Amino acid sequence: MNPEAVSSKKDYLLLLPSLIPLLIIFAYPLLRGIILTFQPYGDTGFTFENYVRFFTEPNYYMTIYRTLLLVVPAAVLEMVVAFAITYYLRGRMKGKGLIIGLIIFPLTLGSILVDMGIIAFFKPNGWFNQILLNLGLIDEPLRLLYNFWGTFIALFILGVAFISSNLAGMMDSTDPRLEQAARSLGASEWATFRRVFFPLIRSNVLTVFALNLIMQLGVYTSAILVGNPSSETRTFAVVAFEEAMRHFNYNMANTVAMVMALTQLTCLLIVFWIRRRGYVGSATTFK
Amino acid sequence: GSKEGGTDSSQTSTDAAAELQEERITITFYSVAGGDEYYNDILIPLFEEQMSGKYEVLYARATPQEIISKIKAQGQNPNIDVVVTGLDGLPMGINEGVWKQLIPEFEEEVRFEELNDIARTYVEKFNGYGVPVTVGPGGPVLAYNSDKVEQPPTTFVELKSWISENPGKFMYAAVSSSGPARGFFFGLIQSLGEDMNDPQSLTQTWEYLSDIGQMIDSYPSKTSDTFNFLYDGTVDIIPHSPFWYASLKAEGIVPPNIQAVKMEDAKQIIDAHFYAMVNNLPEEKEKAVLEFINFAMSKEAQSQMLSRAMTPVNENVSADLILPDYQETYQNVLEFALPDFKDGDQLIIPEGEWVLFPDIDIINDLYTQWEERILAQ
Amino acid sequence: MQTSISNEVESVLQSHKHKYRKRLFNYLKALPFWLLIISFIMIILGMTLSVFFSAFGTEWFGTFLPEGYTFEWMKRAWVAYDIGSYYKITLKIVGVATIISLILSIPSAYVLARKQFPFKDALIGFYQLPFTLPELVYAIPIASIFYSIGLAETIPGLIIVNLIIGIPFSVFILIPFIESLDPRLEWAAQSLGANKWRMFTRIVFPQLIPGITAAAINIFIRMFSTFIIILLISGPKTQTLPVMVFSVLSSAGNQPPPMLDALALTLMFPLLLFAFISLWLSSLTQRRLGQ
Amino acid sequence: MRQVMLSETNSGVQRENNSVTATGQRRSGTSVRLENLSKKFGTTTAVRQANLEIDHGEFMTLLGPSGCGKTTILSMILGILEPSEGHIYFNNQMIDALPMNKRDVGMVFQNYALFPHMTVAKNVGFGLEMRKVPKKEREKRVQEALEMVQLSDFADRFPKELSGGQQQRVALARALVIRPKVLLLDEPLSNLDAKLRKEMRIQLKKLHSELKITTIYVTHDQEEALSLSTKIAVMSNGVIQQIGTPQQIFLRPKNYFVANFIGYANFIEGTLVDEKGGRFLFRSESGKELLVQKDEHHRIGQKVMLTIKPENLRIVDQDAGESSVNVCPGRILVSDYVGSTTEYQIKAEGGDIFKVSVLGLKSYTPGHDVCLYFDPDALIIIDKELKS
Amino acid sequence: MRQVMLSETNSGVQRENNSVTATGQRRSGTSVRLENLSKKFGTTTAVRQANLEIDHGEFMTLLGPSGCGKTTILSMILGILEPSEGHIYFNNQMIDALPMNKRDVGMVFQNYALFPHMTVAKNVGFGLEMRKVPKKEREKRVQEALEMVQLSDFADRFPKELSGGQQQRVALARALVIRPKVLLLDEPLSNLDAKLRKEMRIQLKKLHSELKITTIYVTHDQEEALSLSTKIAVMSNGVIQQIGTPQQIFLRPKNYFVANFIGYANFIEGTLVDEKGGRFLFRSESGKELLVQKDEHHRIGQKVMLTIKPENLRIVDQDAGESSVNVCPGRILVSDYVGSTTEYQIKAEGGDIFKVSVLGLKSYTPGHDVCLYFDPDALIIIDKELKS
Ligand SMILES: Nc1ncnc2c1ncn2[C@@H]1O[C@H](COP(=O)(O)OP(=O)(O)OP(=O)(O)O)[C@@H](O)[C@H]1O
Ligand SMILES: Nc1ncnc2c1ncn2[C@@H]1O[C@H](COP(=O)(O)OP(=O)(O)OP(=O)(O)O)[C@@H](O)[C@H]1O
Ligand SMILES: NCCCCNCCCN
Ligand SMILES: [Mg+2]
Ligand SMILES: [Mg+2]
Repeated sequence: MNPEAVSSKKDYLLLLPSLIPLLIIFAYPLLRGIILTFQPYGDTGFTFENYVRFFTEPNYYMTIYRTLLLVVPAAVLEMVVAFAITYYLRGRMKGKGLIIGLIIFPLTLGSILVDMGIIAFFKPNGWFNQILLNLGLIDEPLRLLYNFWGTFIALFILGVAFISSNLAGMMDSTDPRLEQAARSLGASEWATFRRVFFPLIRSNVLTVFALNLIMQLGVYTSAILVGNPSSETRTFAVVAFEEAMRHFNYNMANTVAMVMALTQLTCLLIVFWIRRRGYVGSATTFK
Repeated sequence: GSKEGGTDSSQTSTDAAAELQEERITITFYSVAGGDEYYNDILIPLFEEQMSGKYEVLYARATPQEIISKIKAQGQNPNIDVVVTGLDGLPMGINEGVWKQLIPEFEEEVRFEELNDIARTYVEKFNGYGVPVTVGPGGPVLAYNSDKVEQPPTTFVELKSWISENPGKFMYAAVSSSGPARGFFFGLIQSLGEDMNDPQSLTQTWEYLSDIGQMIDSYPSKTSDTFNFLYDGTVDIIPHSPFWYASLKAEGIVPPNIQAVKMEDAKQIIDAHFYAMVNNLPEEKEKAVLEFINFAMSKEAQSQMLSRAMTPVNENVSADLILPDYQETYQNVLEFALPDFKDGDQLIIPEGEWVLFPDIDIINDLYTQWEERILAQ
Repeated sequence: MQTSISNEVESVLQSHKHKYRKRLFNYLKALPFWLLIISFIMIILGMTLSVFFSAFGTEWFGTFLPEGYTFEWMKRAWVAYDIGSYYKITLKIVGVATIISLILSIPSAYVLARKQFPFKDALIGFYQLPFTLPELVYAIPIASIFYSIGLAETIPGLIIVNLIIGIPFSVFILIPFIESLDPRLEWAAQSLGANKWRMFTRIVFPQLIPGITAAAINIFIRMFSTFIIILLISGPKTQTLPVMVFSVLSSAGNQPPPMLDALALTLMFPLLLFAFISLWLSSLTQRRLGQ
Repeated sequence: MRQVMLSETNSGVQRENNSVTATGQRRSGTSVRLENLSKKFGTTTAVRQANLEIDHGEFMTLLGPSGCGKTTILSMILGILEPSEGHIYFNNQMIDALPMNKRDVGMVFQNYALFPHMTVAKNVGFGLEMRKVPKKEREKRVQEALEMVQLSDFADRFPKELSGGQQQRVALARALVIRPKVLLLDEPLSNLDAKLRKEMRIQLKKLHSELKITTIYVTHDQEEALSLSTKIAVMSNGVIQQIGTPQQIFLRPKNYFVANFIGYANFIEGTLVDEKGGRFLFRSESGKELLVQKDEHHRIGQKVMLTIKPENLRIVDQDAGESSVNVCPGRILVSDYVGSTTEYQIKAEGGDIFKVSVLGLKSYTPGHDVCLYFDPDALIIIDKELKS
Repeated sequence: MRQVMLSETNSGVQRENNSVTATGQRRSGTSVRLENLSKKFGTTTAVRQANLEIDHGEFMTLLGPSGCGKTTILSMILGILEPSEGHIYFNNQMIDALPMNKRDVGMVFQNYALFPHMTVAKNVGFGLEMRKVPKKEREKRVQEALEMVQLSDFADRFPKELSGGQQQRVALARALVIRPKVLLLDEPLSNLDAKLRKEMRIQLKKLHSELKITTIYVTHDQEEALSLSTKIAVMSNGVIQQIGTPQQIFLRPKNYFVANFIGYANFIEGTLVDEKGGRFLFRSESGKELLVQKDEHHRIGQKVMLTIKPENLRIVDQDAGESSVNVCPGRILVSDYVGSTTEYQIKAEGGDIFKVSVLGLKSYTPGHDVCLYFDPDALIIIDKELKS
């Protein structure tokens, strides 16, 4: 039995404490920002000129492709790795806290420090290359900085940390008896995982995935500091910042940001569409 | 306005001083050009002391773009009073209308008379919107690893052939975000005989850069990364700027095997800092800012810059005026300054060996072209 | 008799062999996971230590380890940039904003997780705009509003502006955690006389501690590193540490790189401290709750 | 043994503590009334037009097969589910809009719903805490409640460290300790062994007669229903079939469904053909004639069904000298020893198969010829409808 | 009725389908052996040194009060819990190291553990899918299994859309459909009503006699235990007290605990003083003398306890002409009608209170003077220990 609880309209008042501040300090300014995208540079009036420019000039529209090419594979890989790690670490285990702590540690560094660390660690003469060279795995240093891979690594490290910080708790939220039941019915570990464990946490996993993905679509710092912001890592945010900060063209900057928001929304909708096609709900036994 | 006018606060009793403490005037001072080691560490304490606590200077930093956005956001009640900015922020702010024109209106307060020649050129170039604080050579200079490079190239031609013999061993940072890279870039334009003020004409420059680009692994966005790569042996030659090099050497944080040479076939591109006053300040604030600039432009205050390897613009500065606390650093700076940039106990800009930066629009155009033609490859 | 004994022995031996084989098999299965975990941690440690060594090393040029170690850079950075006072003000702003954000967002997350209503997805979409859109889009309008109503450059103003990040982010993180709680326990609590508030504090909240911890850590970190908007509405006295540090780093001139590394490292400590305290508190309560 | 006779008038059933009459008014307790209550889940109708009055201090049992809607009714009373139709009244006040925690209804959930993050003592004390009972008293009452369910030693355990039955007892203690105005119990003893269940039952009975809490009880155990309830409602497929005292239900089931559900395993279809000595004469379709107690709901000429419980059908030896009225020869087909009784299937003359249950062990073997005696007082006339 | 006599030799209990002897070897099925099996949770010992042999195709029931360790034993056999000590053998092969899914053990969990994200049909078909049974056959078998538990119409529902009893039946179908070598059932029928439970029992019985799956069954229902099991193990506090056929357990409980647990409510302490007519003469502490059936485990002079079930104690009228052997006068204290029987408490001469259970309705009222007849064949001698 899982009846939908008797709902009282009053419960919706609980949305207000968070909605009201957001409407005042976010939605209203945002609206002003959106209006800017329909105004010509430094002028008033109404125009689609900014959007037309975005979708006709490669400097702008290529950002969609470049950002997605960089972020989507990274986000998928991050999910796989973070999932594998937290899945393996679920349950009670000695030293688990420490390991999880270390894995989500980059989150506490923030992207600037992570970028500094990446430069120091992955630079041609850094430890990473020195170790691989000494092990004889490579003949010359790998070029991992100031290009696609630099930003990819930064996204990867922060993404794995972020996803892990969210998954760590969720991994323990399923009722172990469900897995035991599956095993007793003859399911191998893999089948148990695929047919029982994963479907149960799938909806949460997808939520976290969506969250991480849309956040990383806004990658800026790492695209500048360890990427190549002129080509491979020329993401939405790079162009938006450039418009605002170099050309003081807030109209175009906001237009780029709006397109980015639409891209994020599209990704979100896709993920949520996938999510809704599976089981969403409590991972405990119903009795 | 104050009724007493010229009352000297230093003569008041301790009680009165305590009272004055209450009504101290705050000057909010932002640097968007770096230079903490001078503005924050030397100038501000000196000023506050000289004024016997009449003023309190709040110091903070930002990038030019940020500060201009901030000033614009503040609208009619600015909380920022004076800004020290580089060659990018000054024209930007002029375009955005955030600075107040200081010269000729306040010629006297800002000691226009005491400025040297280069500084005066800049005053002219920017219609007196900013008061030059320091002007100095910005390169081209090469720093190299003397263990690896016996004969450092001193011309761009030599450099190119060295690079092709040593692929991957030369590096410069993104020109849009690095001073030494700019020195290198504008030096190159000169050496090839092209006109840096005509951004559409630089065919040879782009050719040169894209040729050596084949042998350059990456373009860091931060200058300090190129320094580190030089120090740790990843690369052997990078562009530098003469006094920055000297001050780093003076700090003792550059390994001894790193040396520098001046590029001979280009003039030094002149970098500068300016004091800029924010528009629409209340009268009282405006007065305070002018008093601050007035002090900052004095030969006493300007002389201290030498110890930070910055070249002052006040013609009357002298090494003798450097306070004892900073004498030792100054000696270190002198020791490591390249021969072309010192004369006895003075830091100098080689006579006639300098050129000014182009206008901001041209610069932006060049940066964009560099990014599209070189970085994006 | 003898055969039965030897059978016994054999079967015991057999089972030991099985046990070892099983154990070996388990180790083999675990190997890829451990490789993954260890590589990832090695990278993180490597990155961190690289920065650490450069901040605490006397000279470190191309060798595997620095020549020696010193606190000099850290001390210099600490004094030169008055880190202590920035710590205080930053922790005040971000700490208070974290708590307020959680308080304001937990009820909403609860409604969003438990109730079905029209346009729910759209509302969730709205909630996630602030932390995904570039700050730039709304930062400048917000700054002008804050300046015009006098909230800019004040502590309350900075706290309020942080809520833009804190509220939506914690709502978003909390939703899946709440969804996976068993609603029947909430009914049980209410039938036992708990009003909504007590049902929430006594039943939902304790079970939600892992989620709240995750949210707290995440929003603290995110607010701590919020840059553009804070910069635009902060004054020299009411700046947060990261704004100051990033400004220094991005306008770096003659400061020695190790000192800048040391300066950057100061950003790490409050976050680390907060993360560890949160995790510790969470595991403490978890243990007390017997989970 | 021969004196054990079935007659309704004489069956002045003795109950230890529970002398509340079905309609008796009491000071304490709340009356509950369901009015046309329905609940649909999508296309399934879990409860259909239920009307039920539960008086102050009454102990009402919902009986019915799995999935008939018992839990659904409790959930609506508790306030978890919103009725699709109809209303619920406490003391004649409609409570549709009353929030759950204001209803003062205690419930033992079928799945226990123990708080996983609280110890047993904390779980049990939760309701008291909500009622702001002072700590001292709370501890005392928790202690008492735990003693009642025999779990005093488990006060500091967490639910997941308990066995299924122990969890169930904690759930019971948690609901009882708050002494709510209305108590809902959904199979609260289903996971306990016979002995413990009996003890719990006695405790429940004692508590109920002391506190007169209006109680609605779901069980699948007839013995429980009989020994505890003041009234029983039998449900089938979401519809309430019959409401009455245990005696009424067990002695006078209204229709086939109720009779069958509560254990009347033998059914004979036929007609009431005559009246004889104050009794009806019934003729089955196969022509057998039986005398049966008269009742006011049926009349001569009506097509009806007779039913009798296996334990009321008596086996008499063929050669026994009993009067041949209501006696019918037959042969043992199957005999099955279950616990304290033996169950036989006996094929009677005419081909009907009857189930007979005899207390104790020994018995007849299959093939044995016997006679069946249909005690007229134990034969019940029921309506024909609802034989599906 | 008078012919119903209790004598072990004569109680050739008839069982319908289940003629497997306790030790009978079968082709199919797996034997299970527990050897010194213990399980500790921290300081609690849930199972202590259990030794149990369950033969091929046997139907073993674990009986015992709530929390005695039944689920823990099943969990260890299933492989969820690792024994703290001891070993488990399937067909004499130690399986300690065998992974759960290789054990081919089906289990109905006490809390069902249905997969919330799968429909009923998917839940039931899961095990078959894991065994790579072709789709066609799988669907057929799922359909059959659902019919067996009477849930064919619910194939496409999700667990949360089912009632408690329906969920339990799904769990049962899910475990049965894979026809495992060993079947573990943890109170699989506890939430079903009497009728349905009986039907399910018949299905289980049929399935077991067809497939000869070795089954370990936990129930709190004696009737179930009796009608299904070929062997019963009675547990208390983690310790197995007695193992035997249902008849052995119910007719010859070994000690106080077992007797008490399975419903021998009357106990008399005393000594075997003599032998008389092939029977022991027993003298109780209050001096009452009773004849009791002789058994080989006890000898004259021994201090023992006698026990008799309430339904085997017979009430005879004081004026009845029965021989006064084993008859004792008393007075009705309490009479309680529970379902098909009436339970009396009778104070006998000497002060002992006896519980008597009489089938059917009517009865004696409290205060009535009666005589109790202790049938020598129904009196059981048990060991004195373990009366706690
Ligand atoms: N995880 C655990 N930690 C501590 N004690 C436990 C744990 N699991 C079970 N126990 C204890 O072990 C004993 C045996 O538990 P088990 O579940 O086997 O009982 P059971 O015989 O199945 O009882 P029931 O009929 O009530 O289900 C119980 O007293 C229980 O409290
Ligand atoms: N959420 C739901 N969605 C659809 N059908 C439901 C839902 N909950 C219950 N039902 C159906 O409603 C009917 C009544 O369910 P309810 O739980 O009230 O039965 P019950 O009488 O308590 O049975 P049991 O004795 O087996 O617990 C069942 O047929 C069940 O399948
Ligand atoms: N969280 C984003 C921090 C962005 C820092 N940007 C620094 C830009 C300096 N101009
Ligand atoms: Mg139910
Ligand atoms: Mg159990």
